[in-house]
Amino acid sequence: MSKLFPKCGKCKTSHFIAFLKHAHYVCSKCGYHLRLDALTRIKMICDKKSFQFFDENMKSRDPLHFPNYEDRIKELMETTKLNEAVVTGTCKIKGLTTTFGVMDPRFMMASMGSVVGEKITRMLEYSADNHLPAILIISSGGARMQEGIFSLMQMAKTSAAVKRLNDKGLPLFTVLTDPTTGGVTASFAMLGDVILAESDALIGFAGPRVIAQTIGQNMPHGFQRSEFLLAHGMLDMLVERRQMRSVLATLLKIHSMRAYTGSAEV
Amino acid sequence: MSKLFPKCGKCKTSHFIAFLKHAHYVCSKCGYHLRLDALTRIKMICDKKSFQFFDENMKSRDPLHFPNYEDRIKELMETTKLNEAVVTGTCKIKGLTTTFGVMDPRFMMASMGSVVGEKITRMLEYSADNHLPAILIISSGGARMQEGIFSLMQMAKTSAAVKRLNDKGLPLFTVLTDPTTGGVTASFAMLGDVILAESDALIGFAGPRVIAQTIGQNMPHGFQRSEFLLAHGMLDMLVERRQMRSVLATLLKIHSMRAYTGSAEV
Amino acid sequence: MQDTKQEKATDIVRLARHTKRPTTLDYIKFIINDFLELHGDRRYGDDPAIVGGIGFLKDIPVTIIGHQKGKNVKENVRRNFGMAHPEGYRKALRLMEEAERFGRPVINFIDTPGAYPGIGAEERGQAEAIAYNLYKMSSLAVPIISIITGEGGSGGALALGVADRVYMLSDTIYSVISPEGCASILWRDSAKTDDAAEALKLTAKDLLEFKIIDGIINEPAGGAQKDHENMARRIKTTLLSALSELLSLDCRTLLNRRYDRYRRMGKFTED
Amino acid sequence: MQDTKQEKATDIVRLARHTKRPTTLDYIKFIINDFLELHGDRRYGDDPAIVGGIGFLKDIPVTIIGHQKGKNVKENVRRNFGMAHPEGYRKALRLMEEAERFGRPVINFIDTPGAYPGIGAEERGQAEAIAYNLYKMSSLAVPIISIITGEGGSGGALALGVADRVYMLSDTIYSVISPEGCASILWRDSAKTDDAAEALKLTAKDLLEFKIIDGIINEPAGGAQKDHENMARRIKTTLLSALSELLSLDCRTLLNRRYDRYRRMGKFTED
Repeated sequence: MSKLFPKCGKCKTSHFIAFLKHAHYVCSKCGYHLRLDALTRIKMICDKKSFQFFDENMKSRDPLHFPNYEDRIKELMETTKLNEAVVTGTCKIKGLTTTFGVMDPRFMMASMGSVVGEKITRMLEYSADNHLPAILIISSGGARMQEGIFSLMQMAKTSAAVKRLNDKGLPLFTVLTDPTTGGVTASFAMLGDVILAESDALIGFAGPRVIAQTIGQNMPHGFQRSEFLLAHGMLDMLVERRQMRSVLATLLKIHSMRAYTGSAEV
Repeated sequence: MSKLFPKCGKCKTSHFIAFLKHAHYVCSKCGYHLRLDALTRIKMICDKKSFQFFDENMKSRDPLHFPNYEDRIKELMETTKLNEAVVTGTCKIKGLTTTFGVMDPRFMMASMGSVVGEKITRMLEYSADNHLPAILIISSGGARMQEGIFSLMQMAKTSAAVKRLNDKGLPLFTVLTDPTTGGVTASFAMLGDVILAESDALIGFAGPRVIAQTIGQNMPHGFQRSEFLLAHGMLDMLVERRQMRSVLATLLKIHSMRAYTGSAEV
Repeated sequence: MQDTKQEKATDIVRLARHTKRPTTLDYIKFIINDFLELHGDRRYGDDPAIVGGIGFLKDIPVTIIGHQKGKNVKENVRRNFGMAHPEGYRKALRLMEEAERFGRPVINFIDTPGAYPGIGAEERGQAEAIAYNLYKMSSLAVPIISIITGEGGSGGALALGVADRVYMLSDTIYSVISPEGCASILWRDSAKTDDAAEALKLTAKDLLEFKIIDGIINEPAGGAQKDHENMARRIKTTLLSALSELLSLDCRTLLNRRYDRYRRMGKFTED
Repeated sequence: MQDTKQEKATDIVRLARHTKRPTTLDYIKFIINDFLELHGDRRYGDDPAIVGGIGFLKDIPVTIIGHQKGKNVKENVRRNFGMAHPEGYRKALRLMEEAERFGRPVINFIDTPGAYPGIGAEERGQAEAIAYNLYKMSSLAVPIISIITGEGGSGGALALGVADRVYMLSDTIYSVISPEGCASILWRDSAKTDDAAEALKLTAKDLLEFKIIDGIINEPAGGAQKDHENMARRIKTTLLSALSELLSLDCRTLLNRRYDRYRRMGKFTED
């Protein structure tokens, strides 16, 4: 991919990087929302210099000694300058403090292994302990099969952490971007109190190829895309990328106070 | 209807009353479960002489001065020897104590006015106060329009009473019989912790005629019948009439103790 | 309703159904700041016949939900004339449970001919959806205020109507069955619709007298459809005044009063 | 598993999928008295791929739920080979929430290739259904015990597998992906299925070593399929012993331990 003229991931049109950046990395030709690395997301959403990183040094341990896994991780650490597929921390958005996590699709399609699960869990626990809301910008190919059962268990671990956050009366907002699939969709992604999505993102449990193989027929038009999920009741809102910061700020603001405190529940 | 040779409500075959009684009023020809009056139900399910009546003297007051309503009620009180469309009380089933209510379809198709709502609410409150489970044998044409808005409000009143019962850790078991429709289905009938039904009973919210008028087409085969509702996830079990007493006794037995009491919730 | 003349029930039925009346989204536009519409029941679908979302009423974060009719035929087809399917009630309940979790009061606008009587609605448990809303709303641990802004049609209205305060606009109706349905079932004669409207006692005045509702919000001269903004302002005033009372109640008191509110409804004798 | 020889992962995969293994309903027949099967999610359907109900384990009232495979092709088609749709997971959760309300411990039998990957399943929220089960089960206020009785396939298995104790029968597997799927995705070569089975570390022995499960229930000679009743008896013994511990815990301890059970799973460094 040319760094100066990156291609749209859908229609393959090349765009001058400065224009693309101005357009929030949305293709002016086909409207496709280009996949973004974690730091770009942070820049687009968080208040300047407000981001404080958590657990930057946490790394995978290849618990199964899975063929080629260790090498692949090392390689990705070099190319992405990240240690794993999720960046977590705290930040402010229009002055409102929140914990904030972003998955980075360059890192093994941001599949969830032990590190992704642990970092997200710690972030949610930090929110619960410090009375903060939580935001997760999600993209993921699902579970990281190279970590086998440890990967699967991250689904239970992160879901339990969302429950504990909610039980303290605090919200999780999730933003689903292209692609959000597998074990990540089937855990924290679908557990947002409010679930936002970018348009035309692939969102689902099973991958389209697997489904096609199973049922032996083609998918209906728009199947597993954001608009389809919205129509089927799975999403709260589609949000344009350039509105994302502003919508998240409004969500934080609305959830920043409890109007009714008479409840003995919390 | 001949008292000695009553007709099946579906296939119209006449049966000798003694045989029919022996067959639990199930047509030997077509399997239809004949509609039963409240006292027959009590005899079929409750331990002999265990039934203690609640609120036998409660009567309607015609709050809207609705045309012909008062006369109709008087007439029905004479023919049915009941004061209203539901009989409530306590009883034992195989030795286990429960509150127990039965609707009587002879009384204005057991539609729910103020008395039906009040008697059922009192029965549920009695259960909650005395730590008893509750059973309701239901048949009903729905709301009693002659009582207008008072009829509608019985839905809210009874549903709230089920909630209070449940909040005390006590169950409601409902048995849906032919027909169970309208505002009764859309309140306590569908709120059973376990919902049983007799086979081939009409169960639904809107009446089939209303639906046919609205959509201008015929109903699919078996639409709104027990088997259809079971397949659509709305019922726990179909129970043969002659098994009903035994199944209810088992439900009471299983719910008669809390195996786990570590919960701070209750 | 003009107090100077005694309108007939059948006229009020007509006014309550006036196609130019403000809809839920109209009211939201006037009275809620920072509104975000939220969609879906997270189970099956997003029912356009019910809308809901969050925002600020003055400076109070609220969840606001309502039946949504269309402004024209096309939109009405999409909105199914405000007749919800089970997924509509389940969306409403989902939003109310979110409201409970975050201590937001709930405001419901009711304007529906009734729950949709169709095959899919029955298949997916129309009765269960309504019943479960009544059950859950009876103890939802935040204040709930419901306002009938047009037609309050039967169980489909009540499914948004279990509340701490229920108000009706002056030219609206709230009834266990439509006058047409009543005439057709009881007298098998649709010509008797006017009689049924009268007999059912379904006007705001009737229901206030019966103590089923807590107050009537008067419509501006000529009806709500003549001045949406003015009507919205009157609603906002009522909401703020009711909320200032309700928000000060502790939870047990709130829920006991809500229970008692419905507990006492019904007329019978015990001699 | 015979401890005397070291079986290959791929052999255990084959045994775990043996068509004559006892199913959930077989086990229930042997270990539960007064069993009543309960149906439906009360929202959309009754999924035959998951069964559930109530009854007595010895003298303890329990809720028992499990994937259900068929005994022959016809029944397997009806049961969808134990691959549940969202309504299956929602039925399971409904029954678990009932169990919580009435203080009944929950026993789950897991035997599924995975959640069904189909159009309807996606449309009705397969991901949401699984996620919501994980979320709710993590704090369900009664003891939960899960037993893998055959195939523990990915999220579709885990959706019944968040528990206070998790056991595997000796010839069963539990994995994030099937060996076939792994070989096909990773190496685009289904001939490498055996390698994938080995690499995934999916046997009971592996998982016990990883401390993902709490114990292995040995199968009778020749495997569970050889003697259903014997296998059922072994399971019953394990359940009774686990329950006698769990039932004595207060709720806070129970739930904190359950949280910690999953909290500590994962391997990473922080240098």
